Amino acid sequence: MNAWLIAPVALPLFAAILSLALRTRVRFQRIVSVCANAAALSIALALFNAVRTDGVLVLQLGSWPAPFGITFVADLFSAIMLVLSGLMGLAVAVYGLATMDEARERHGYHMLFHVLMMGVNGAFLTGDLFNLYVWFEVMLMASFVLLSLGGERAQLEGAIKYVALNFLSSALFLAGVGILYGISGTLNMADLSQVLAQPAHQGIINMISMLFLVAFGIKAALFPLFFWLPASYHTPPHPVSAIFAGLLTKVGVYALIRVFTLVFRQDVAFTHQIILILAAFTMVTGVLGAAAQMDIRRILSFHIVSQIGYMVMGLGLFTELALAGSVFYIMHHIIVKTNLFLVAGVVQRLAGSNELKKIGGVYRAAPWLAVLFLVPALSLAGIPPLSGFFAKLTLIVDALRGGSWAMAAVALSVGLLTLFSMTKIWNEVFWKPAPEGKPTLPLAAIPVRERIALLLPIIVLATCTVCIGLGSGWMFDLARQTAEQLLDPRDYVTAVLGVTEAP
Amino acid sequence: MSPVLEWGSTISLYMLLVSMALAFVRVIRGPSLPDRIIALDLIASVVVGILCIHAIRSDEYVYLTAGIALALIAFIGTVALALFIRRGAPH
Amino acid sequence: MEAILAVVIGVLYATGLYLMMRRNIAKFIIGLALLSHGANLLIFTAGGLSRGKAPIIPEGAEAPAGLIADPLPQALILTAIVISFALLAFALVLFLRTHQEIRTDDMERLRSTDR
Amino acid sequence: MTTFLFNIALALLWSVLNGGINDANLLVGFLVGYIILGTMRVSGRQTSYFAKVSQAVRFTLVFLKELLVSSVRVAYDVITPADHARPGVIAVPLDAETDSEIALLANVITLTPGTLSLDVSPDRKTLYIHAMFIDDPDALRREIKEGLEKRLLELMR
Amino acid sequence: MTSLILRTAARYLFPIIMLFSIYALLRGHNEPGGGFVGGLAAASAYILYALAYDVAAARHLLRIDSRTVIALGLVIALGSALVSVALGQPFMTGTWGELAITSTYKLKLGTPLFFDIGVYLVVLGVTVTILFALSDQETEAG
Amino acid sequence: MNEPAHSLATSLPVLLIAAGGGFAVAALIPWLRWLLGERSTLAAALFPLAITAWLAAQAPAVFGGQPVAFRLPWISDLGLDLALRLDGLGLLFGLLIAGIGTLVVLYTRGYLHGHPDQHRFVMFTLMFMSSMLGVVFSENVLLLFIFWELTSFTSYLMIGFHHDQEASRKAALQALLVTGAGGLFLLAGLIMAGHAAGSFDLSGIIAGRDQVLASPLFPWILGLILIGAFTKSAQVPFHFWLPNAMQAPTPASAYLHSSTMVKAGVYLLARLHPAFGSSELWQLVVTGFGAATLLTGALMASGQVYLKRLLAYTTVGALGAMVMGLGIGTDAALKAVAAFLLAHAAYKAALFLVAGIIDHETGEKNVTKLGGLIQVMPRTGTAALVAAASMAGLPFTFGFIGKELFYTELAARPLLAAGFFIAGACFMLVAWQTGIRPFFATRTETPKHPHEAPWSMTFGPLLLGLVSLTLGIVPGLADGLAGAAASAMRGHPLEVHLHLWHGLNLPLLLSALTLAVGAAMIATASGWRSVAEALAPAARFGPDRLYDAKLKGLVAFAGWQTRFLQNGSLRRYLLVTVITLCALVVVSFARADMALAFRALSPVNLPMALLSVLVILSAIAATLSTSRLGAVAAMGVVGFSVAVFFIFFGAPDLAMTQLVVETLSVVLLVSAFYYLPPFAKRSTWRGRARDLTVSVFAGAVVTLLVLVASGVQLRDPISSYYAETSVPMGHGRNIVNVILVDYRGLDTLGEITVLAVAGLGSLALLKLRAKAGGKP
Amino acid sequence: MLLSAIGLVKMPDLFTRMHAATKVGTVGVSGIVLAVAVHFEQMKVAAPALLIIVFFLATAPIAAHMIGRAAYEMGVELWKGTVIDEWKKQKKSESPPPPG
Ligand code: NA
Ligand code: NA
Repeated sequence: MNAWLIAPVALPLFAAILSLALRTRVRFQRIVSVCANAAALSIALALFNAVRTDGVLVLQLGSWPAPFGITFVADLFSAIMLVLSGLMGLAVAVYGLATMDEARERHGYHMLFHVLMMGVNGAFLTGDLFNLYVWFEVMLMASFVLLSLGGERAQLEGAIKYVALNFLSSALFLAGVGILYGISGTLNMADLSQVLAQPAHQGIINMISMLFLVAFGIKAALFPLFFWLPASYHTPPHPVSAIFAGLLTKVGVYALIRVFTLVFRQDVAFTHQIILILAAFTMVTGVLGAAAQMDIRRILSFHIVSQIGYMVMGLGLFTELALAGSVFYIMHHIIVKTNLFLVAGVVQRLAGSNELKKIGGVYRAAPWLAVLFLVPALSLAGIPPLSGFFAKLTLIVDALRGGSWAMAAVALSVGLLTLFSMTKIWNEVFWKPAPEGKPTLPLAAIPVRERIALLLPIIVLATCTVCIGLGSGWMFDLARQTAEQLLDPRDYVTAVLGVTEAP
Repeated sequence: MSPVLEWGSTISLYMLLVSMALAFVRVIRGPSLPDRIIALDLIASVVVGILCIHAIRSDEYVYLTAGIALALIAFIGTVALALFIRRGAPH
Repeated sequence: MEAILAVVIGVLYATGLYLMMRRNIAKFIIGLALLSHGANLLIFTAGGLSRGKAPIIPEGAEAPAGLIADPLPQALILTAIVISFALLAFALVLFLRTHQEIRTDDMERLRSTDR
Repeated sequence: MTTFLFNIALALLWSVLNGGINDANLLVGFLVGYIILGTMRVSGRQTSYFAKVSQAVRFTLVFLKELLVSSVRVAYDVITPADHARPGVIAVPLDAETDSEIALLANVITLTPGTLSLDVSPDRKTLYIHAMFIDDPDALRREIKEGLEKRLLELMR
Repeated sequence: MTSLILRTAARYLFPIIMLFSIYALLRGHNEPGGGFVGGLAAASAYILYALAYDVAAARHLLRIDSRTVIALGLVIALGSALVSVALGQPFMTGTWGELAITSTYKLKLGTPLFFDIGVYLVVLGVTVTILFALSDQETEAG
Repeated sequence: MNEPAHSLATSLPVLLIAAGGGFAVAALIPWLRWLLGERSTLAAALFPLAITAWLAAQAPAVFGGQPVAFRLPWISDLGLDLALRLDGLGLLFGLLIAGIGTLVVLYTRGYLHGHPDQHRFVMFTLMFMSSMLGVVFSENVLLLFIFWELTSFTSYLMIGFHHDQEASRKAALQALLVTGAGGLFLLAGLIMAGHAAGSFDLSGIIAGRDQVLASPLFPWILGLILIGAFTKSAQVPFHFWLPNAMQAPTPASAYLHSSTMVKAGVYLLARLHPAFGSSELWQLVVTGFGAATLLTGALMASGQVYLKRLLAYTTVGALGAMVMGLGIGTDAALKAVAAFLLAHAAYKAALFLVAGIIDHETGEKNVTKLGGLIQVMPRTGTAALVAAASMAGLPFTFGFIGKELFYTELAARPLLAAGFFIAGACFMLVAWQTGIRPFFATRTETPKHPHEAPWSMTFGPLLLGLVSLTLGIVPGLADGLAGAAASAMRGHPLEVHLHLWHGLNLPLLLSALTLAVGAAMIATASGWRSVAEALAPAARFGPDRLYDAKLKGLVAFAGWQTRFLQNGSLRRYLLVTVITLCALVVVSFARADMALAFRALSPVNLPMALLSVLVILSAIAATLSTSRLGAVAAMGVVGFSVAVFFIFFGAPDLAMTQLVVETLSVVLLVSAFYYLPPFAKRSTWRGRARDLTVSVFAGAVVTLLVLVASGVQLRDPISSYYAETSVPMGHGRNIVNVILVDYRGLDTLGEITVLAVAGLGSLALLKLRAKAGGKP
Repeated sequence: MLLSAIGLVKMPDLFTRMHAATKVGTVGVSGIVLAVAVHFEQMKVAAPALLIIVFFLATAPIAAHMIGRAAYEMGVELWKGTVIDEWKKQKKSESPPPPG
């Protein structure tokens, strides 16, 4: 199974090349898109299964022994992220069949999508810091183009902010990698974990860790570094929004968690305290931002920010339970947030807009869509027994157990405000009658094949949300095991380096 | 390395650097755009010179390849700039 | 030497950032380029400045004869240079398109998506 | 034929770059050059090439002499405080006909310090030159036509 | 109308620069150079041509769509990385062999070399694509 | 009581079905409707009926002190288990919930006859019922919370059923937010209590009550839990949402706001009484809030004229009474609570249903405009009469028994007794207004011509009336139920013996006095109303307005915050980002308290120093340049100079690449800048100064980082490996290139992908517009 | 090389500056490169070194020509000491130059 570790990267690349070579044949590209994403999901599941049974998987690329070459590593965390990215990729690829316009498809939408998935998967798998930078760039470049492709005014304005701030993030990341190599002489994260474990020079390591915190914080949209996200996520076509919302910031969170559990873990009292504070502000500012918005996707975008706060909160608390909460939260949120954006796309299709003031009556016109909205929306707000509740519960239980009263209070009240936002969408879009003269179409108005492509992913993701909720025992155990691996990286380090030096 | 070569190369190096600085002055002062372009072009030449001097001083010929690349390609930038100023901007 | 280069890097970052904060699209691009230079130089400096030879093994030899410059930061910078070139190119096109579409090169007027 | 010669020249260039003129380098160089030129499809005329070698050498020497002499003159003007320059733009009627001839001549003129080719007239009959030391425009014109252009054309034709 | 001098020079310089680019590409494994610089140099050659003539001419000179060049480069790079997978080794493991051109001259060929060729093509294709596209703007605007 | 209850194997799934099955049945209803049309509602009623029957069947075992229990591990690490348990309290509530649920579903058949969304309302009802049953059957507090939240949400759907009306949507949202907010407090409180007690099982918390009570956090725990319970049970000052929620269809009001959901808070307090009831804090706070609510609800009710609002405020009052009883917490008080609970559920649900019928048939909600309906709707009138009598506490109704029990306890507490007395009088007034006046006053004209409602609608009130009457006459029938419930509240077995006649004593006297005062109030009803109307403006300062103001304030604050942070200015974003970075790095630096320790640094090299000056100057020149081309040229100088650095420090590959890239960048910039306008000075002097300060500071921070890092080398770099293996294993002498295509070839693969995307993206960006046509 | 740079700064107008920069620059670089060729004394090194010269000779005049032409057309002022301008005469007699 180890050799397959490259597949989540190589396969999308191959699909991208194929789409590029056949750029004029849109139908063919669509088939490639769905097939490649389906295959990626299967591979991810197989890898996940292998990790669960055999432990950490390692692939030394080019046969160079770590830390000299680049190592691909799949521990539980990586494997979970891979499965999620595979699932989102497939869902959005299918959804895109019905919504993407042919002009964009001819100009490389599918290819960019594959490259995006490649970057995301690469970031999840790599065990090398500079390689991580490269995958970030792959992902970012693809997202830059996906974001601006089509060249509508809003897209361009959003893209400029997105590009500018993410560029800054990359520059900081790069600087961090450079300096870290300078003091440690290595780029392999497992190796770094060992080199930095020595107690000397903690101050410098802390300073460097702040570079990474800010760099990844920008990508993850932490407070006060999130500006690019609400400025841009609502501008591209819905499938693009959806995959961004689901995966991109989570790669930032993944990187934060990876680096701050594996590499920078010596001065937790300082570094993770800062992370915790930022997490609290992230939750609050994000959710307040959402409260001020009157467009579905803008509301959802701010909620991404706010939810990121929860994911990072677990890292900040830095206990096994809290990390399990983070992992659980990520699993839950990727699915839910993608799904909400997908639903927003259908709303756009039926009601003609995503602006709350301009639309309404969707409940009357498309009751099933209403149900499909409620599942992820309530999950996002943490209503039990959907997935979001258990994610929040885990974090809150840990915060209260550890005496982090303020964090618990923030986490709880932000949940309420999230509910407020979701009910705002529900009230305005679904319950409120359609405005005069702008009737909302029923689902039946969409041609059958497109309807299937639109609804199937939404239904599947909603089902996942419910299943995660009801099967939260199993999911929690998984998250717990993942957290255990993260908190005690010995397995990881041994798998990568072969032997472990005494710390 | 012989002392003559040592001194010679050192002096050349400083001369090149001074040339670069002077060319830089032209880049900054202009006054016209072509002035800046010429100066930039000259800087490229100076860099080739520096490459060569460094090749001598470090006794490594590998730097010459970079010199060839620059000698062949740098003028394209100049040409582009020249075409640009000739065309004049649409604004 | 490191100290001097550290200052150079600092200046490149400072000027790059300052330019990126201007309201002018074109200045932003220049800032981007300066910042990239700064980052590259930073890796180079942090990786250790050596007065050794270029990391190229003489013909016929199995290993370098003496001290060589650390090749790894060089490879990293090479990658970074190309990536920032790609980014510069794309950013340029993006800004150009924005300017064509919105008819302004004033960054402060590109606010509609936040409101 | 020119293409073929150019191809050989490229093969030589390749060998030189690769650190030695030997059979393998030449072969590979020729192949590489062939491919490049093949994609370019440079059109050319029949010319005898090898006969020109001696002319080429002569021309190069003349050119180098010109180069050095006028370099010194410019340099002198540069280092001395007073300006000796008497610059101006003159038009030189062209005997050169083909693109290559005109271009090469123009470049050679530019390389010769003190003169700088500005442009070729649209009818390709006149070359405008900026010169630094114009004591007598006609003399300069003659100098260019008799010295550089004549030799160059001999070489090229 | 651009300069006749430039056009002529471009015609002669183009193959020279291309030759240099291939040299840089192929010797890159042992001397300074490699796919990046080679590809950039090659792109420079096309850009020179485009500056001297126009984009259409340069595009014609390239013969195939620059996007196809990119695709080709990516295929070669990915393919060379996959060779080792087919041989049961990890992705990207270098696989080397010797090709005797003449009795004295053996060409050492390895997948990293082909990988570099892929890099070359991508760099060439991309640079050319961007600059051609920008120049097309001009034609449209003008 | 606290020992693990033995399970009845056959009964296990039924609890689960009761608690979760509503959702499954709800999911079937659309199909049922497709099969049966409106009759699907009747079919749906079978579900609550079956549960009621099953619960009734369990009664003997439960009364016998043998609770039914069920447990499945869920997330044991979090303390969450699927632990359900049926004891006396659960049984009492369960019977109310499922029994009244059955009636409500039946009622819906008539009430929403012909309504296109009737089946949805039934779905919501069943979902709500299951959630509510889950609350009262949960043994695990986290599980209880899950169901608690579900009741909030399902009730949201029911309140907002008439979603076309803005008032409905608003009321639904208000109910959801208030109870949802309370839920959050509750969750925090429950978790803290669980942590303190070492168990998240109710029995575990009760067992570990000493730890909880001794915990320094106990006031917090109690406060949090009480807020949760009070919001749900509409206690002062959270009572305001309940009358507003009367926007709901009447069956919903009857179900949620009289008999079940609002009692969840009471239930929770009852449940936790064995754990916390002994604390003085509990007694003080719970009794106090209960009494305040009782009075507030009763007084405010007396000023109302609309049927459902009248009932809503009395519900508030009744809930207050029960909470007050739980606060007092004596055996007698708990018995009173148990009896009153049952009584109230029966009469209030009946009155709500009657109110729905009146509204439905006459189209009139204002009681002062109703009269004489007994002639056209005798069945409804009968039911109303009995229910009103029970509410007024007239003898021979169960309401009388409940009130008597309260007076028995309160006799020793004059202050509370006075409050209860006033409330009782008010209740009488309301009973008159809602249950008697519309039927027996002079006949009036109404918007619709009234008819007797169908049996599906009158069945419920009649049955409930019958229950009130039967238990009022033969109260002993409720002994078992009330006893079991009171035992659960007390924490150990209590015997309850209900009698109609306790003898001539103080409670009876008080009851009689209440009746007299109540009668007086009825006689002067209009006067009371005007007093209430005069006081109405005071409501502006009430919690309802506070809620509105808070919500508005929140949205306004959110808007302000967002406009401030997300103001659209990229410059602002960059500034904030950079400042954040600087602050974090500087804080780390200051904290570490380290000296700049330089490693064996390379010596200063004069040419390089000169070059450095050049780079600095050209970077500054690029910044200051007023022309586009000047800036490009200066940037080019920077690029070339950086290349020279690369040359001098042994990086020919880098130098070469940098030089070529720089050249191409210049071409690129020039081609693009052609289309951009010349530089214009836009920023103010102050703006520039601010940016400059921040930039310089950031530059200084980077410098600091480089300096600090230069002094540290934790281990020899890995690159010596490359020098050793490059030729033998990498087959290349240029180590940098071997790294790029072999050791770290994957980086390069990613990188060319980036390039490819940049190229293709640029093309697409430029071309896609060209196709779109549109603007030039 | 230095001379050319001084020239660049000192010369009175653009065109005269160009003479200084391009020609003397080329010669200067050529000298240095020759030095390299001599220093290494091997064909392997000398040949590329000489190529640098060749390429310089091939490209520098083109660059100079392009700038000169552009500068002239955009109307950069000639130095007051300029003695003759035949192109201008010619141009005046003809139609204005075609754009681009
Ligand atoms: Na997200
Ligand atoms: Na994202």
